[in-house]
Amino acid sequence: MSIQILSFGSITDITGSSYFTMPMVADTSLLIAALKEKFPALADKKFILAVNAVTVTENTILKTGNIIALLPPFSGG
Amino acid sequence: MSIQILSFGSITDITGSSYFTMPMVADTSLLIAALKEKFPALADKKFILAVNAVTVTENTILKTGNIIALLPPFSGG
Amino acid sequence: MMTDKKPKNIFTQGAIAATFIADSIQKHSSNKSIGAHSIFLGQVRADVLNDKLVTAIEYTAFTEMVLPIMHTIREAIFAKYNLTCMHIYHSLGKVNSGEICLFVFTSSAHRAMAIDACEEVVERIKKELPIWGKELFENEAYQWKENK
Amino acid sequence: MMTDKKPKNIFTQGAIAATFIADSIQKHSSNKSIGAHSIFLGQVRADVLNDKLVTAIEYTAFTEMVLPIMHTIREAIFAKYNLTCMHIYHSLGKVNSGEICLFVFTSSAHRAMAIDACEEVVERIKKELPIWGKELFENEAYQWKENK
Repeated sequence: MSIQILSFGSITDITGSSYFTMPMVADTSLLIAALKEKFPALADKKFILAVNAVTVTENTILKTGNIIALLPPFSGG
Repeated sequence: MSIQILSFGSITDITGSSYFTMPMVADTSLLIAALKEKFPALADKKFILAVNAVTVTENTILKTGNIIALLPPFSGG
Repeated sequence: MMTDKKPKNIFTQGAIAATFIADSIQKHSSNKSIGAHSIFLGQVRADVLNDKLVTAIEYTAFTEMVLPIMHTIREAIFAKYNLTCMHIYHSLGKVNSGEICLFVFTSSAHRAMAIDACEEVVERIKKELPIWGKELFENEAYQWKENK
Repeated sequence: MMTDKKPKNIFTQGAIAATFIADSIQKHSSNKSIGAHSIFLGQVRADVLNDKLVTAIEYTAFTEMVLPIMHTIREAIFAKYNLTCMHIYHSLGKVNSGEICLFVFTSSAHRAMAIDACEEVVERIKKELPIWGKELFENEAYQWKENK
């Protein structure tokens, strides 16, 4: 089982791709830890997570089919 | 000797003309009194005076050649 | 900071065309230090006053007094805000309902300056400039406009 | 009060043309209850960053997330301000320096509502929408933009 990840903005410079998969884990805290292990440069980056296009600020249980987005600070306008 | 008067906006409805003359008087208070005597409807109107295109808020001595403007509340924009 | 030393004319005969506004915006594309534009447009409303419909506003002004006051406002705004430029146009004569009678345009590197300056200029124009609007109804009748 | 129930698209490919802005203004002449328009335009600055000149910004967005958030902002603004209408356009892709990348347009009967709503929408767009700008330099190099 795997989980789909979208990355945006400066995060794509670190992940190398705007779409990839990671092995399924129980919650977003575990996912962040796994991402930082895979991409050490993420440790210095400021970013938030969205689960199915909705921002999550606390640790959140992951379900099959969830799409996770890695969002660096916004700079529109 | 006479003094030139310009009237604007709704004041012209009372004075009938946007330019006319009044007999010279010593100051703006006397001029306002003379205008209200000539045009009784001015008594109910809110307006300010400008002497040579500069607003005066206090009684002001009139000099030969002064042009007086009667300015009702502004409504530009 | 660009500021002029002699009073600029702000008056335009009749309505201000949308194409004129577009040209004015387009001209600023050559100034590459601008990051933000704030624009205010006044449009003549077809208000119903005592059952009568306003079809147009006819503007008159004491021009010789407006231009020095506008110059003072302009200097004060440039002193207070870090603007790249500011343009002001006000109609004289008849402007039909639905048409534009006031165009205020401020530009700056960052948004706060342009937005705050534009708002302040609009307030000062309405409060300080000796300009009068005569609301014309369908049938020859009229009423002198009063600013809120 | 006009408000839509389904999220509207706000994105436009590349720069926003001055003629598009003019058309948008012109269309409002038929709404004769409007007395005031407030417009904000974001323009790409040719900033110099570490001795390199920004020639363009390339915008990307998480569209599926932007549109519902923008819808929520729109509903909140219509609930808070008595607006006649509101239009928002944001560029995606490359916008050269000097070109327009954001167009926010609010209209109301009286000026305070249009002005305050426009300012609030601009702040919320910059803060809440998942959109990113990549500042492109003359030589292939780039830097990710950061909002102030």
